Amino acid sequence: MAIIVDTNTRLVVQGLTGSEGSFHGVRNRNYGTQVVAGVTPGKGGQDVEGIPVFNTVAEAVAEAGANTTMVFVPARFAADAIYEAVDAGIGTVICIAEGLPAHEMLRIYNYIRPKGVTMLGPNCPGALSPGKANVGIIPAEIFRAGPVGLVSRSGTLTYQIGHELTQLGLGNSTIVGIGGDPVVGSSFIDVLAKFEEDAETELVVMVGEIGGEEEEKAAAFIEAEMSKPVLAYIAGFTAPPGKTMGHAGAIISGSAGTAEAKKEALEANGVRVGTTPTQVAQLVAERASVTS
Amino acid sequence: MAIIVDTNTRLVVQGLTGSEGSFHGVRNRNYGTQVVAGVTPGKGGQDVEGIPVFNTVAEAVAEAGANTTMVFVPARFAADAIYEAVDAGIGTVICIAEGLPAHEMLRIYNYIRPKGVTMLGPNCPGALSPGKANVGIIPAEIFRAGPVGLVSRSGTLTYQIGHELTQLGLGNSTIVGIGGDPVVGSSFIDVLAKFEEDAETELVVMVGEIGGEEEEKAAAFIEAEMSKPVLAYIAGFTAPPGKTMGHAGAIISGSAGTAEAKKEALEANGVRVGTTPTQVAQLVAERASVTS
Amino acid sequence: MDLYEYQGKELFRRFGIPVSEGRLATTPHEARAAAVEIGGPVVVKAQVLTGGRGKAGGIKLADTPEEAEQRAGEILGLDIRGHVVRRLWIERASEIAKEYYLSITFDRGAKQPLFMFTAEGGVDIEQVAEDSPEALVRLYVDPLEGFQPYQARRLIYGAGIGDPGEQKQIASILESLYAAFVGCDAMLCEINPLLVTPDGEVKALDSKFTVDDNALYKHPDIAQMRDTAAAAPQEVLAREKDVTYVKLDGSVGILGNGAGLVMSTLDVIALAGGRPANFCDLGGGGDAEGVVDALEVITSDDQVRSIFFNIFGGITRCDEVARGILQALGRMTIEHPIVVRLDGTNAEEGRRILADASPPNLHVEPTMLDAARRAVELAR
Amino acid sequence: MDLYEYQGKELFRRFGIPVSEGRLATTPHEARAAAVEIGGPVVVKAQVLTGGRGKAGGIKLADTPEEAEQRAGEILGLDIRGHVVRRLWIERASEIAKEYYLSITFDRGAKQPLFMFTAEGGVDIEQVAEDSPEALVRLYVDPLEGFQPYQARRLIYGAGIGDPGEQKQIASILESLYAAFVGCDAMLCEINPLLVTPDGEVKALDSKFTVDDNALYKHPDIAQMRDTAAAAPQEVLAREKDVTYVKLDGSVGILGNGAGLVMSTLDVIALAGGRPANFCDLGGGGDAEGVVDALEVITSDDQVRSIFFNIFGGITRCDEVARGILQALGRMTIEHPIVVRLDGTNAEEGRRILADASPPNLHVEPTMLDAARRAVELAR
Repeated sequence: MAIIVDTNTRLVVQGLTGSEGSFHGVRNRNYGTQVVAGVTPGKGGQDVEGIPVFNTVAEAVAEAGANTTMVFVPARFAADAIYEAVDAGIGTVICIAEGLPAHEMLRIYNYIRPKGVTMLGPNCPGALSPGKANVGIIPAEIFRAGPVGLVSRSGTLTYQIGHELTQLGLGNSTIVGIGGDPVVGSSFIDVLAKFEEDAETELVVMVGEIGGEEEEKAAAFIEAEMSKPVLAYIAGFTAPPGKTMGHAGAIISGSAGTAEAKKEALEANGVRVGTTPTQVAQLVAERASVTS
Repeated sequence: MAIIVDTNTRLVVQGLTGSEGSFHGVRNRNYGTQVVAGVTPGKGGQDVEGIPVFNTVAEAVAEAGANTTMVFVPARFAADAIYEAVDAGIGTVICIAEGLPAHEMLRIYNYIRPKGVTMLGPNCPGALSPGKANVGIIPAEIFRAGPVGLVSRSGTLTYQIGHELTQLGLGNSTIVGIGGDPVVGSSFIDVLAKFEEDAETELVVMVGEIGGEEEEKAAAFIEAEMSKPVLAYIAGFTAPPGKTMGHAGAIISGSAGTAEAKKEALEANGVRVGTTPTQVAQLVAERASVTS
Repeated sequence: MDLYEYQGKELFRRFGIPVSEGRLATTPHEARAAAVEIGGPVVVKAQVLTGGRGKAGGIKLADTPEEAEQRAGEILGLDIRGHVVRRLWIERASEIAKEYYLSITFDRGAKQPLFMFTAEGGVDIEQVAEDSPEALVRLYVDPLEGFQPYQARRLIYGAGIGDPGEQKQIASILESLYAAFVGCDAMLCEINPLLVTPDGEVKALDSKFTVDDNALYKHPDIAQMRDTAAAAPQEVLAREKDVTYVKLDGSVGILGNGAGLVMSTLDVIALAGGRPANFCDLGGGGDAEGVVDALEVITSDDQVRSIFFNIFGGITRCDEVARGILQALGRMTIEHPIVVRLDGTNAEEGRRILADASPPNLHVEPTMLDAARRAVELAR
Repeated sequence: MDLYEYQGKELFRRFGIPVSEGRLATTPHEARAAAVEIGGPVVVKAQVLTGGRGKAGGIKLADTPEEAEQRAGEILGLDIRGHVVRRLWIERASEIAKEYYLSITFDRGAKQPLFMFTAEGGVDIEQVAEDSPEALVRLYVDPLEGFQPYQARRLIYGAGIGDPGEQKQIASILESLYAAFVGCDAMLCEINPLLVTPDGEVKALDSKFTVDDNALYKHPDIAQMRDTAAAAPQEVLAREKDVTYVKLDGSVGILGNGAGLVMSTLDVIALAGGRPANFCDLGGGGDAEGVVDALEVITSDDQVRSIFFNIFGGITRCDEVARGILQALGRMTIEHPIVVRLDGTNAEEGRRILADASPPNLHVEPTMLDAARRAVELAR
């Protein structure tokens, strides 16, 4: 199974003809992902190393059977690209582009959510199901297949932890980067729920960081809804406290949003938290050996 | 059972303190409908013949358990009233108010549809389930309980047909007016589907009129999806052809929208069409005696 | 409310859609002056709220101001499908390289705005829709999402527009058209043809623009564009009195409550062998004022021989209508026989009130069919 | 991007939210002139991008222009939580009958804008939220539905505002505040206090206004409100160079790619017994230009003793970063020892490139922990 991307993924790359889009699009294809189309307005009819390019996502869906999109267009065109994909019937949106205006993303989120669309990003590294499909910029060569689900707000930190797991002989079902922008398409809880239902995932590592209250909410969700073990890493124990204006932020979350507060919330709900990437990998190794 | 309104209906009347709102609200209550609240901003704490009035629908839901609203406010405040009701968790909206700007209603429709809200109107007479509940302005005294579902775009024409049915000794499960404004919350198909699933309804009378293509679509739906017999009446055989500007309207529907065209579409799908209210009542009587 | 071409183009212009320069004229002299101001060849276009004016001789080219004056004289006063030409739009003549068709309207079934666009304009567009539906690109806009740039691309690539200059102009026109559609509470904005000039300029050569009557209160500037003189005198009176009225050609005046019931009443009158003189809907009102207003409108039509009052009470209460009828008859002199049928809310009381008063020319009938027959009889 | 009180109030004013008349002043003399222009008693308010200025002596009443000048002299140059006061807002003094609290912000969890409103303003609002949550009304707005009048009623009745005059003014302020929030791409608009004067006038006595940096390209007028002089010099340099940089107090300069990895690097440095000198994220870039820019920013901090390059390649390719480091070292003189750790995309090639060149002060370590220990060692 794996989650979000797998052998059934038929990917269209929005912005395939750009330098980053073509580099990663071809790299994803070479990994084994079915990259069936690219979309660049005005370049319909061309191809990128054999991947056909269309003017619109609707054509990519109709003619190439795309069901997933990777958005690689500049931030100020990304909202339009996402609406285009979703309105063309794409069910999974992976937005690598970063820095979308938050109000635009807010509207997108509220628009796509009732339609049942799965979205990662903006500002995410994508999703990799080792041996099945890689959609995004995750360096697949450092990961191997296995029973550990990995979900993270951070890109490079995810690679770091995946790398440590691999060195301990552990593999992943799917590595999911949910993205670092203020408003993203999926929360930790959304992805944890998918891992809970995924037969190939035996335990899950959640990689959080300071700010917001997603980790605290996830802690409660894990306690209430997850049967599979979850381990966590939180970055930012020594980060400077973010300056915030006004009182509204603090009132909303009712949480300090510090790494310490997140660690406490997770541990209070039975989730062990590692203090370095290396340590969390060791915790996973211990747990995995117990589980299997 | 019946559909849309029944003994589980707990009605809030938005605009209860207005002259029409209070007249019909009290009339609905006197019929036996559970009219649990009224809402008029600034009049919270008052009551109308014992029905408590709140400032907001949220209060009417929280304090009086309202689950259905009847909107009796002037057209230019109706959209706001509907958003208020839906956002407060009301699941059934019956909008008696007429003449909402079509763009406002279009936004409302697209907003409430994914939430699963049932809406009748704008510009509708409401819904009456004889012996159970009456929400709206339908004169209940001319209807009696029975197995005939009745759905109509027109108010007074519905009463006329219900009246004729009653005189032939036939009764209704529910009488539903979907409303006459250009954009309404429920189509014939939406209501037909509810009647199909309603155990108390044995056959259905659909009352259409010239314009649009709802009757033609309903004809196809009846043929494909309905196991219960449906009879129809169409008003407007001698009405002057509506003048239309441009070509867009005609292209969309691919239908002339005339009473004749609707009659043909219905009969082509096995639905008998009466030429006067009296005749359609007689057709129902024949059919009902066969059915029962 | 339908707008004249020139009014629609004025709204187009406000929202940034290119149109040709033009002037309004109501006399040949004004047409000449307009042509002088514009300079060069102009087109003299009849302003009527109906289609087919080209075939009816309502659009003519004029190379000189003198010619414009002469053409204006020919076109003013023309009867085009029952509409008498009283306004002309004098517009700078355009050279035509290509003609496209573009519209946005309500799809009442889908409950979303629908764009339709095709490069095969300039011909009978309904025929295009029927013969080569793939050439007519249809695109829905979710009103909550609003117009997004990709929608322009879907339409443009879908219609096979390949020229980058045209693509850019049309993308901008599409965005502006959606803004106009929403911003004016329009039910229809149609550009037929959307013109491409030989040097690649794209503009609206015609406009069909219909605004939602229910939203006119938000747009006083558009509301005052209404040409009250263009309607039948009874309809003008009806609008003044706020009565829903459409003139027909028969002799039985019809007054009912609710559009559906009134339409059904027309049908029943026809089945009874009569011909309705009008469609008149009292709506929710039924007080004396409303009845007087409606009767004034109906009886202003000389063809009316009898009047049929068909009321089924819901929100309208029959006792009120009965009182309204009696008060109306007290306040105005009606020679016509009036047949009344009352049912529904407070019907019994209404019938009793009428029976108690029983004015000489008033006939109360128990059913709609009986009443229709009686009204037809009395109109003979 | 955070705005000063006076800038936020300027935006409030544009959207129709009432604020008091005021003038900006940067010297005591300007403060005096402002007070003369305004007339009557004024309040002299320190403009700083932090809270707590009242307790810190940054807000003072002045009855006369002379007094305003004197107060301005006292406040200018004050250090309020690390922010030096260089701007003053001289505002007409208001009489205060009641103080409310009103804000709209992003609820990142719920993914909807959230209004918060309470009549219990003027005190510590976080305390109100904790002690009497029912007094703080929270209301989400669906961004597709947009602001509806009923939402104002929910907030107003919810907060127990009973006076019709206040209700009307606050309803209008709520609608304007939502328009400002959306129209300026704000992340936060806070009015604390929302003032009611003794004669019932409602207005914003303060403003906290934060605009989404990612949307500033749509708002050039707001973008130019940025006070570049207010930040630390390294941060100003970083902004010029488009480098994400936050100054800290340690001695190990940190350069990494990705905010999460950089944060983790700070933690690991701390665990290794060192203290990070900064947070610096290369982001997706790793070319020579980006590396040079980042190194310039980092080394402009005199406290830095060693530099830790922690790169995990994804979209960033390690060979490019390696080349960037070498080019950067060729183009600038760096005395500090540099510890490099490369992993991920093209890491082997990157390490090979560095090994081939092996500049004297460059230390390549295999793991993040090893590299952290080495960098801490070298900073001693």
